[in-house]
Amino acid sequence: MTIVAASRVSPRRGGTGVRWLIGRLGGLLFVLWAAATLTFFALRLIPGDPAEALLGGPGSQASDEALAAAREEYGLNQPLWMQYLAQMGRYLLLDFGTSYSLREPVSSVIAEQFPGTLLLASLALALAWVLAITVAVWSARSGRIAGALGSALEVVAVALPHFWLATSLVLLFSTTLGWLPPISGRSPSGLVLPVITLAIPLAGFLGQVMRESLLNALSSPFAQSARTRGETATGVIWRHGLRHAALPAIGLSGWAFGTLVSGAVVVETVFARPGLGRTLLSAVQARDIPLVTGTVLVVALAYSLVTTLTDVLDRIADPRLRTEANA
Amino acid sequence: MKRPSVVETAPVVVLAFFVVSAVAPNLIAPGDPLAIDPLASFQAPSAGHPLGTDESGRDILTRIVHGAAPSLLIGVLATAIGVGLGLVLGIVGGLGPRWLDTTSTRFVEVLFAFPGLLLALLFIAIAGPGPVTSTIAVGLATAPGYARLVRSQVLSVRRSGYVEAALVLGHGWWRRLLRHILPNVTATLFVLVTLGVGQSIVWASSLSYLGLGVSPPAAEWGAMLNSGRTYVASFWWMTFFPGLAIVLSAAATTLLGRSLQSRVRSS
Amino acid sequence: MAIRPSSPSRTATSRTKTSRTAATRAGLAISGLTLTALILSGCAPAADNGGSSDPVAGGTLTYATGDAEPTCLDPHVGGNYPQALVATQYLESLVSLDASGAVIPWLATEWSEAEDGLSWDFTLRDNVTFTDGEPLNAAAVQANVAHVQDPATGSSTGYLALGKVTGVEAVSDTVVRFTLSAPDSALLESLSQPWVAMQSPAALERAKEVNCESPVGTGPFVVTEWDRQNSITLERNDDYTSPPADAADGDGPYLDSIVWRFVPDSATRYAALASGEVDVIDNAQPDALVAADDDDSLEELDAPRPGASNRLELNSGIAPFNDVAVREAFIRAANVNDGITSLFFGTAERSYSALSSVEPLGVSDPDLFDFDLEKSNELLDAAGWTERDADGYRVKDGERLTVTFPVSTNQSIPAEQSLFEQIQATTKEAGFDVVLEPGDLSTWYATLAANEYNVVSAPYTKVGPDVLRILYHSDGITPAPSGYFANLAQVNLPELDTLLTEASEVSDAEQRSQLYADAQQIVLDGFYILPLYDQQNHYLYNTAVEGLRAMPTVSTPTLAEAWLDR
Amino acid sequence: MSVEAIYSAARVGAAPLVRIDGLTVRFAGADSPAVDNITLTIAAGECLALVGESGSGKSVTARSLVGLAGAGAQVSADTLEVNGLSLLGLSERRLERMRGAVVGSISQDALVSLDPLRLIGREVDDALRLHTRLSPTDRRARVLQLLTQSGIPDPETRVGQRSGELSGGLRQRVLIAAALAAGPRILIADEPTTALDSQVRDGVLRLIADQATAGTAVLLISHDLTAVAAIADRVAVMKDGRIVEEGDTSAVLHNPQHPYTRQLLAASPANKPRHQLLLSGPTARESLPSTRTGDRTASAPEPRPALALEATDLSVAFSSGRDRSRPVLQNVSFALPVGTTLGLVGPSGSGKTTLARIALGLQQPDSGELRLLGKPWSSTPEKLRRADRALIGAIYQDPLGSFDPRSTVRAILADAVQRDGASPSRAGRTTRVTELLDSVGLASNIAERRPHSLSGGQRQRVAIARALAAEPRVLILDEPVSALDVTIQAQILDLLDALQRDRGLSYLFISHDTDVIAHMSDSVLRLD
Repeated sequence: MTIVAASRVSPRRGGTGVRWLIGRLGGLLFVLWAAATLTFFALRLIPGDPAEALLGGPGSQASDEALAAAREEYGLNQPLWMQYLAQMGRYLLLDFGTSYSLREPVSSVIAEQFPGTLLLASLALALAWVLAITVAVWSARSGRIAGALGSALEVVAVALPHFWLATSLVLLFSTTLGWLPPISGRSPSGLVLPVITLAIPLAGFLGQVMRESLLNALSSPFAQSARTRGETATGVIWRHGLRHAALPAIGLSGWAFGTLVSGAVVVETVFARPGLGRTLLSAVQARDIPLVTGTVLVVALAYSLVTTLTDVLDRIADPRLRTEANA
Repeated sequence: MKRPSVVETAPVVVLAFFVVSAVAPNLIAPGDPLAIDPLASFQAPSAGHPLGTDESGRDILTRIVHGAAPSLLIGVLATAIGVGLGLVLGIVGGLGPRWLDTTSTRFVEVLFAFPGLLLALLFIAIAGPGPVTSTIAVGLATAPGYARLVRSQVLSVRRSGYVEAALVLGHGWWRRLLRHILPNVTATLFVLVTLGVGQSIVWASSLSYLGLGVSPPAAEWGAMLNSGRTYVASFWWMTFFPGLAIVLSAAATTLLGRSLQSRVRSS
Repeated sequence: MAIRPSSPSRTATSRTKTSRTAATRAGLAISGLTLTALILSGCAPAADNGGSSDPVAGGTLTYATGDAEPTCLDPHVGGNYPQALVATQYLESLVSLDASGAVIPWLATEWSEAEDGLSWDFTLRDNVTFTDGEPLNAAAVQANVAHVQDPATGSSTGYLALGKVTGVEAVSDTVVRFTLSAPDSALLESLSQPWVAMQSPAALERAKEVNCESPVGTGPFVVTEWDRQNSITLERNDDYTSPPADAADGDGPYLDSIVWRFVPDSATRYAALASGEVDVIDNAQPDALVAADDDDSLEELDAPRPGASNRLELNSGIAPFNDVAVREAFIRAANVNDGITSLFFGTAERSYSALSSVEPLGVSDPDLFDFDLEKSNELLDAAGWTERDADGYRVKDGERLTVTFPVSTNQSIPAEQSLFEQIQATTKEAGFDVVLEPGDLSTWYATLAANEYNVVSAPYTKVGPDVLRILYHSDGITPAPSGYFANLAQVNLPELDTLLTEASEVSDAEQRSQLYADAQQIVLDGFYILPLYDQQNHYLYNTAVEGLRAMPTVSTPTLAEAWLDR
Repeated sequence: MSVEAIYSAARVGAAPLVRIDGLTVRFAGADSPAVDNITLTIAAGECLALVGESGSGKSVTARSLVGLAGAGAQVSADTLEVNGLSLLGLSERRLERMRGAVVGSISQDALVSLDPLRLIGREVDDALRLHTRLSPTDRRARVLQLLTQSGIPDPETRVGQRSGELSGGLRQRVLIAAALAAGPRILIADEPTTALDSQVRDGVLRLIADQATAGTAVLLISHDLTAVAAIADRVAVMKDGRIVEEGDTSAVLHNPQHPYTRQLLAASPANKPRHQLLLSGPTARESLPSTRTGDRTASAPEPRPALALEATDLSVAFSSGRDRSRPVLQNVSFALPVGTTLGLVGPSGSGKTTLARIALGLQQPDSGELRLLGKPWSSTPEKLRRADRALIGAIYQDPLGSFDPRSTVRAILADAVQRDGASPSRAGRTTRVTELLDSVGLASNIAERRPHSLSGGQRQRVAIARALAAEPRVLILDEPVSALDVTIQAQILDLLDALQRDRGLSYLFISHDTDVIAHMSDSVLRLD
């Protein structure tokens, strides 16, 4: 029997965190640029005079002077590529034009309305996490029937339309019980119902993901192995299960943030709460194109930043993403 | 095959009800969903009107039953649009040459930058509101998700042992595509679609609720909610039951999708 | 002729003779998102709750409005009803109207018209200062008129109200003279409107955006903060000295502040009122009014917007409604009464007139609007619409009897939209295919401008029967520079034109009344319109709110005398 | 009972530390008990090996000893004692106090039994935290000490790492350290060496043997009799939940009484010369192909090239996956003469699979060349290569994954038979499928079943049948028996050997198991 030996050199692996991050940010910039480009060309698809569209469509009865001003402002009489470059330039400066329905620069409308929505979305995300963890842990602890119940709850929660949930909550907590104000405004107590409305469907979604990975983690050999070392069932959930359950949920939180902002469209309207969602809805209804595109692009920007952030968090929370790429 | 559990049968029963409603509404509620009776308006649920009547005295049960077709159809059509686009992008990405994959993946990423209903709202702002645009809008909004899933599915099937085995056996590209890749992608896609229809129904009804989709007096659940919302404090049944129909159908399709998924997985 | 406020003008005389309500020309107003001009309400203010307790100063009142959020708080700019609603709290006009419709002093104490009617002198109230310390004087009035008439301001309603004003000069510090291009007996009513209210000339000097955010007036409250999409905060003007002549005695304003919230969702608005979160709501919906009836802690203030009634206009300019028989058939086939009864819960009364029920010259003819399906069918058969297609719609020459009905969701409240749906359902029996096209204002305007409608509800209102001239004179078919045209029924009858022009110029009351009656009869007999009910304007408020009343001018609520009993 | 009390009970000494009498474990819904009335004792300092194939109940027995028999398990016994403490009716709380403190466990899957998200130090510290009152500083020192004792180099660094950064052998050593942390008197090692390379395996076994020497009672569970022979004092052989034979290791190994024990011993490829059938007797006959029919062997032999595969300086810089930094193969050369087997061994990640993929034409080497039967192969474009693909076939470790999940066995084989261009008639295909099944010792009635309803051995036979369908001359066998129990493994190895002799096939045989390689190969290529 002959033995042939072959050798293999194994230098240090390259791809460091910094390089990854630079790549990720590069991707982010690309996506933003492409989103803006897409929006630019989508707007050119609107039939009719783009100047008129910018001023609210054919029903706006825009005066000739206003149309001329809009053409001037957006360079609509210039060649397309010039318009495109000029538009991109303005976007770079966060200049999205002027909302004709609010008669305010779009950027200042957004600056005014975004913080409220951000607060709403963040609180809803936090609450959704708490609810999802609670249900996941509870149903993991309490056996099959609880598991089925938890699962059913999650499915129903996901299927709850925001508007229906919102009006039902108002009916229950404001009209019938009188505990919470039906309109939100900027008061802390007014935040309760909108936050709950946004959090419940999301909690259902996160809960599904968390419970599945929690159960996977709990039935995995390492959990079994911890049990043989004397770890209690609860201890296994807290020390092992939850981390694993949290991982996919962290990854999904960026996405969740996006759905929360679009959920805010409904919730802010129902609860008369100022915010970007409500701005967006009225802008869509009024076909206030500068305001719609500005809002959508800013949300896209924020959303992309948040997903990048969750990717970073994911890498921090899950060492496998950093080290096991080559296993 | 194990005996179906309650969790598996309940959604089938619910969906069967809605599908019958959609296909043959007159079997369940033989009335005209648009027939008005102004003097019998705002009636609470009773024997005559099990789910009450709305502001024009229309029977809500009849409307929900007759509303199943448009409501579900919008969800299904939107999903079909989303899946169709997703299939094209996903298959192009999963099977095409590398540059095409990169391009389509990037494109999907860009669409992904508009989360949730944002893409739909942008589309409606451009194309104007209405049932057709809202259906397309929801389809567009769901497409990137499907594209991503289809692509990963195509890739995993393409890299699977059996496709490789076919290659090793000397089978050509088309044969591998038609015999192995597409059928297996379709099988799992069916599950994805079932899971997605529920979300599309909710989204489409949200758009109707916001007045951007189907408009009253059409018997569509979101539109019914839209016209009932004014009266929510006084006449809860006008919003409660259409909402319940949305929740039930969405939850049922999701549950069905999940049990299909677990069956596919376990076999 | 110098006229003291106590001695009514000729027009005013005829008015007092004919009715408790004022009926005179007034400016053109854009109400909500509607063109409206208003006269005072026929209803007494509902604030007199026994009046046993004395007003208490202090507290914050929260007002929730369902009207759109203004884009500018200076009602000179644009000029719509939402602006008027809030501006009533911080701006004041030269004159006002009392409950009987008579012109009474406000910032001007007296006025006189020149013999030729081409100039008016106003004497201003002494010692009135704007809340920025600027004095109210002739120069200030000059500056205000100049501001309204400056194209850069973008005034629409105020601009039209001052249409005949060619110049303003300061006779003295307290006397200001308006010169006119032609006599204008509606000038006083025009000046009573919030859209030409007086603002600090120094404030007007500021950039438009700034003045839009914090207009400065002489009113009982001061705008201190505008949190967009949420609320406007108003604080008491401690130096307030200038209530209108009909104000209750007392040393108001009593409220420390007002929070003016924007709550567009009607159900939420009512829920907020019922839960005590807000104190006053406007645009109360019928079901809320009924619910409030059973709620001891809520009161209603009904101040119907005067002028024309809410009615459907049948476009006689294009087929199928260019045929009077088809118009009649449509009107006969529409069962409106049952819908109004059920949808409005008795809060609105059926109208059979082109004019609001508070208009003394309104002509009602219920017989013309009887629901009569049989007659409708006969008419259509006779008109050649004899066949029916598979869906039960009538067909003529392969053409379905389709009626396009654009509905502005901004202008029609849900109950009204439901009523339209019921009209759609009932006229279907006769074979009409009514296509409801709900849309936002922009789409709605576009459909009208393109003449692609057969039926439309456009609650255009103008004080007095002169509204008929705007609505049914053939001049109104030609679009105004803005693109809008008021004669949406496209009535084009020379004899009607003659009647309406004559009526607007004649000064004899009897004759005028007869002319308007004849004109209305022509419109009604021609089945151009289907009247529904008066323009609804209901407020609900917590019983803790005392002293709330609607201004007799444009029916906006004023909180100048309001106080909180809690 | 407190931990101290348990310890003092242990010190009484003489009695066996583990006493099992009449242990029966049933699972809800199962027809027969998983463990059926077994009796065992293990004394201090003794190592008992519990041997059997999968499903024999050995793992359930082990888990019963720590009260973790599993969900739905009904455990009954006359005696079930560890360290003098009866587990019967013990509360969950007291069981938790016992686990890790009295009984330490090393679980089966070394690679996945450490939480990938937790630091190694914490995993080892668990038992200390739960069962001792040491201060954090003391615990840290103890963890380092334990890691050192378990033969882990540079423990200071390791405590701050996670399992992903450790090799399989190190992971198993960490698990041993974690199991021993609280100083248990009893150690259960359940298949501690599965998935480990052979060199690593020996080290781990030695470490476990050391524990017995130090006075711990060790229960070692394995499917491979010979593998445990080196360290076990006694051996108990389990089959279908019962102990069929028990005795001193040398007695059982050299003088097996029970036929099953004999079969197990025979099935092990260790130290079996090349071409020796592992199994004999009626079972073996049945599972081997019947004598070949047909005319293919009779056809005139073509002038055959001497080398089935010939690799010259194959190099692959990067794997096709995500990692772009590590060369996978560097200047690998080998030759596989026709009709022989080249064994390919090496630790995981050493490029065995990449080499197999190059041989199958699924991947291109960055440099160097691989020739198939004397003709260029790796450098040929796919279009031209397709014609010759029939010459080379493959069998994988996971046959299930290589079958289209929608297909029946018949469809799988028919698909393989039906070659592009020339597809035989329907009847011809049916005959050929039966023929193929027969050639791998499968009955034709299996054709209508789906692969997932087959046993592991049957699946592998179907995979072999499919590979044979194209009449290949070379087969790439990538861990073909790794997932199989010893007996089944022996059957497959025998089958492969028979096929090779019968058809003159050339094998590139990849395995991590040196015994299998030694038994099957004519020459061995070792990748590092």
